[in-house]
Amino acid sequence: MAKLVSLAQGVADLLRDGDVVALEGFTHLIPFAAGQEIIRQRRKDLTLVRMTPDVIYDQLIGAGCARRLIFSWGGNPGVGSLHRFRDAVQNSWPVPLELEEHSHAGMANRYVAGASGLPFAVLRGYTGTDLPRHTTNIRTIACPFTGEVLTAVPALRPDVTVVHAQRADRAGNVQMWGITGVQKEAVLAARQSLVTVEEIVDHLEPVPGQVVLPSWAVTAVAEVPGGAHPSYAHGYSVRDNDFYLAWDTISRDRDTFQGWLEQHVLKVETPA
Amino acid sequence: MAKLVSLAQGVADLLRDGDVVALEGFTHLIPFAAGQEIIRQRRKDLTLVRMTPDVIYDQLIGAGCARRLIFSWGGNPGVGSLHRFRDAVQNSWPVPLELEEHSHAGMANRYVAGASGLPFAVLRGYTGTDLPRHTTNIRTIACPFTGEVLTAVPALRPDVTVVHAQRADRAGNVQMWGITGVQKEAVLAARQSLVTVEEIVDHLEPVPGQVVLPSWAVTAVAEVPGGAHPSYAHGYSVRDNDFYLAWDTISRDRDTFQGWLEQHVLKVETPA
Amino acid sequence: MSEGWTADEMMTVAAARQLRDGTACFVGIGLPSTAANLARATHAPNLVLVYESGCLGAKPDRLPLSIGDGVLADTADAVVSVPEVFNYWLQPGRIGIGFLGAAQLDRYGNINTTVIGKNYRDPTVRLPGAGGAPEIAASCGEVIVVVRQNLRTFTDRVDFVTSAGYGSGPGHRERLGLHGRGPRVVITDLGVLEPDPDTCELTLTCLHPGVTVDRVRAATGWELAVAERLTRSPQPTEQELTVLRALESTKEGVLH
Amino acid sequence: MSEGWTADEMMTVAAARQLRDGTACFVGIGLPSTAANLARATHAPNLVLVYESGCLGAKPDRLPLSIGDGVLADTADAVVSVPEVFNYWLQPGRIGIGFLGAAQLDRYGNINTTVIGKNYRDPTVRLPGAGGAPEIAASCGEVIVVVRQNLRTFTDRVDFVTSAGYGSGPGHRERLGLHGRGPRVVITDLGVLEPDPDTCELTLTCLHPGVTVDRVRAATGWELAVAERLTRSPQPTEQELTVLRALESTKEGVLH
Repeated sequence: MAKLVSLAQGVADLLRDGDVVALEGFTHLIPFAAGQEIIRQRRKDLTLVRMTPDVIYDQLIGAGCARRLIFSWGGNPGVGSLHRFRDAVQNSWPVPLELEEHSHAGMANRYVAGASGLPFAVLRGYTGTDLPRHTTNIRTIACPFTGEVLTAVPALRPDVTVVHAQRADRAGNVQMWGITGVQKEAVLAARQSLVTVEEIVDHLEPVPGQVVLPSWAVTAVAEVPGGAHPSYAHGYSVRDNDFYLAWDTISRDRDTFQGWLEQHVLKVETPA
Repeated sequence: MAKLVSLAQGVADLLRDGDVVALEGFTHLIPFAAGQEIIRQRRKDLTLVRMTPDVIYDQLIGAGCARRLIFSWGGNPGVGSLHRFRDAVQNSWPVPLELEEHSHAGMANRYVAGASGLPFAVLRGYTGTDLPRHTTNIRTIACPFTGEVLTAVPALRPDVTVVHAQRADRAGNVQMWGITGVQKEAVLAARQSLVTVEEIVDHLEPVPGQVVLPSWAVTAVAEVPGGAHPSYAHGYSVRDNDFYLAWDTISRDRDTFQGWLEQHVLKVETPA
Repeated sequence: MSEGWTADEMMTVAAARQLRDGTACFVGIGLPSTAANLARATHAPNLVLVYESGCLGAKPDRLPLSIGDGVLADTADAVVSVPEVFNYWLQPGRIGIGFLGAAQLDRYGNINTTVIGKNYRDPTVRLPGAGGAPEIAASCGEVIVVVRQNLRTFTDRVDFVTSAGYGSGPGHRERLGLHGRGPRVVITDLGVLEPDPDTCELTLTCLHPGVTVDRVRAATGWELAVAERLTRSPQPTEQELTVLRALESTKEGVLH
Repeated sequence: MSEGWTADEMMTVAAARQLRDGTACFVGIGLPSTAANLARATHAPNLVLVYESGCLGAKPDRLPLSIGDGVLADTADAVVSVPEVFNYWLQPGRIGIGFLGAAQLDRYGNINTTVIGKNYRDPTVRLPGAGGAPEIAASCGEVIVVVRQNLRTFTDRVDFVTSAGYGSGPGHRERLGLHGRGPRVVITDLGVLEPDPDTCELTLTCLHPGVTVDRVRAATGWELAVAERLTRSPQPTEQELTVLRALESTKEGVLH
């Protein structure tokens, strides 16, 4: 059964330096507060996994938490580039960042394989692209019935997956809705999971489009209202598009970024 | 976009003798009315596909529509055996019935592969059982990353899948909820699909737990209130458990069955 | 204490007692469902019932006739698709206990629910088949078998292996790469059998009240191994019987 | 007629005109999203917009900044998981048209959105990467590319193939076993290019109003093939411009 914890405690309990960590949320429900708590706790050498390492990973990468990134699209959606990500790849600043690069379909299926307890997934993917040249984690496999050759990718099994959701009940059952992306698969693929939620309620009123993660499939739940900002929680908040635009300026320059990090992340006190 | 049709027209348009046909619905939302329309239209030599060929396929088999059955569990749930199925297998009555037998996990994954446009699916399944001895459609496959040996099953791609749902709108978008089983996969795996619904409405009000099949993924929709009886449609009816029990008596004897078929299926007039 | 009880009641009570609170339990319909719901209503209120229809954490207040009854969806923590229940929940080993019945069972806990008779294509009796059982037997943390004990069922060699127990003996599951530990216990209307830690052979370890070893031997189609220290099941308590009978009375559409 | 319009507006209008009503269209954010919504608001009211965030049949009344904005989920016929949108909807070829942008494009319609520079491990410019594009390019019935035309973008050889066009020429897609037919048309701010039926090479087939062939040649990093019968795009209509500008004005969080 999931334990109810504070955000600081949840991150401290679950994450170790060097861990493989997935923070998921496809544009919607991105666990920004948890990402910033990881920065505050100065975790390092993390292998960060995420389909869209957008602003949340730009922050973690710029703060020097990551050694490696497994991903499929690294940009600021609708705005442009991720400057901290670029600076790490192009200039190894603040530390070198090793990349393992996939397509969305490949990453999604790697989580599916992880959630399914299978060592690999099969898809029609990557064909005719240069992606397979740069990793051994994209291979071919023949159909044992037709002989047709398809693509195989290995399961993702993060040490910890972190996601944000709208609600949990006191038993730790988690409820999310709206665009739910790959969160269920990312949680089920992981050894341990931390879910931050907008609120903890007595009873989870059913909602159309909901995904429910039963308490016994989750390790820890922390109540963090607004924990997805500048992303959003459908029914609770709207996407702060202005922040995404502002991020382009904040992140473009190392000093501006570090000033922002100091003021908006490192100095922030969180309840233990 | 799906066409709105009568049940008789839908079956007449879509089904041909010799087709591979899946009527799905896992205890809930079983398309009984469509099955009986298939009997009335005297379709024959069908390959019937279904995880749980329960009373609905007992009727089709007893009526002589099937040449072959691909399945994973053939019983009357909570009651006992399927007597028409048994009679066909043990005594070739009214015609011989060829079996291809799987487990639920295997069948579900065969539909998933079909819905995914893949020639096969991988699972941990059938291991240590005698099932693989009796079909070439259960094989092994090695993980290209770990070498681990797993099981492969080929995709199911029915010529026609028939399911029952609660509602559709006038554009042919289909909405179902409650236990939705493998219906989405069975519809998406098929070349063509027919969905019978409790009612056609102007607007599909969202419902918790809903599965929506967009109109452009469905071939035809027919309004058939009560079309799942003696199964049920969550929110519209309850399971007629008494009929399932009564079926044990009706189906045990060939003559009683034929009397029932004559009176309750063949003589029934359906609106064209 | 109660006035009396049937052998089936004793079997159901003994099965329910095997379920530890908080465990996730993959439940088939019939005896397993009754036992699991009895456990939930008595010593294991947080037992998580998983039905192959996709209902996770169902909390039915009456006994469903089928695994797809509406009460299961209405009371579940989550209702997922059938592919998902097998792929995301059963296959990775998230379910602690799998509850299985059997038409035939051999000394290594291998189960047949497919055909009676040596010829699969021309069987003496055609049974329903596998359903979810092969993967439940493979992937649940452990398996509990609930089955009435008699010579027809407890057979030296099953006609068809629908679900693997310990195969041909020690090491077999490991060689097959099965992740679950296999049958931990077989509960019958006569007593309880458990696999011998060395030989994997089902061994009588417990007798229900009033049952003798000879009677169990006479109901077993192979030379039955009997534990040195044979225990006796506590009688059903009044509470167990009251709850069980209340549950049975709610069962829908029972054959009268 | 309108007073005037920008090259980007012409490009968007030309892209919108390519979309047949009733088609399912896999839409990325930015120009493709604008064009698809313009088409839906003008000649193609039943265009089905599919976003990789899992929104099937989204009908946004304003332009989203990201592919995961709430308005897409609120107006969709169905919201499915990300694995599902790729596995059940894109991969089997259910989506008629895929809309792609490009940082680099070569004469065979191969697309690069990964790195600029010859060394992948030490790139001159690190771009966002693949996202959904490789499988959109592989599995959609056909692909429409929308991209501004200049020497940086229209390059003789892309530094990295992120999404396959016609590979190295005729027969390449077939040898790879790709199910989709590949890029049917490339819409730029200068005109329209289409693959030659024999050589698969992108050929200028249409000029936007006021653009000369020489200007297009000068913006193309290879010796541009030009169709014998070169057409000219009709100017944006007043309705197209009115609707497009109204849409643009609803765009959230635009850089001002």
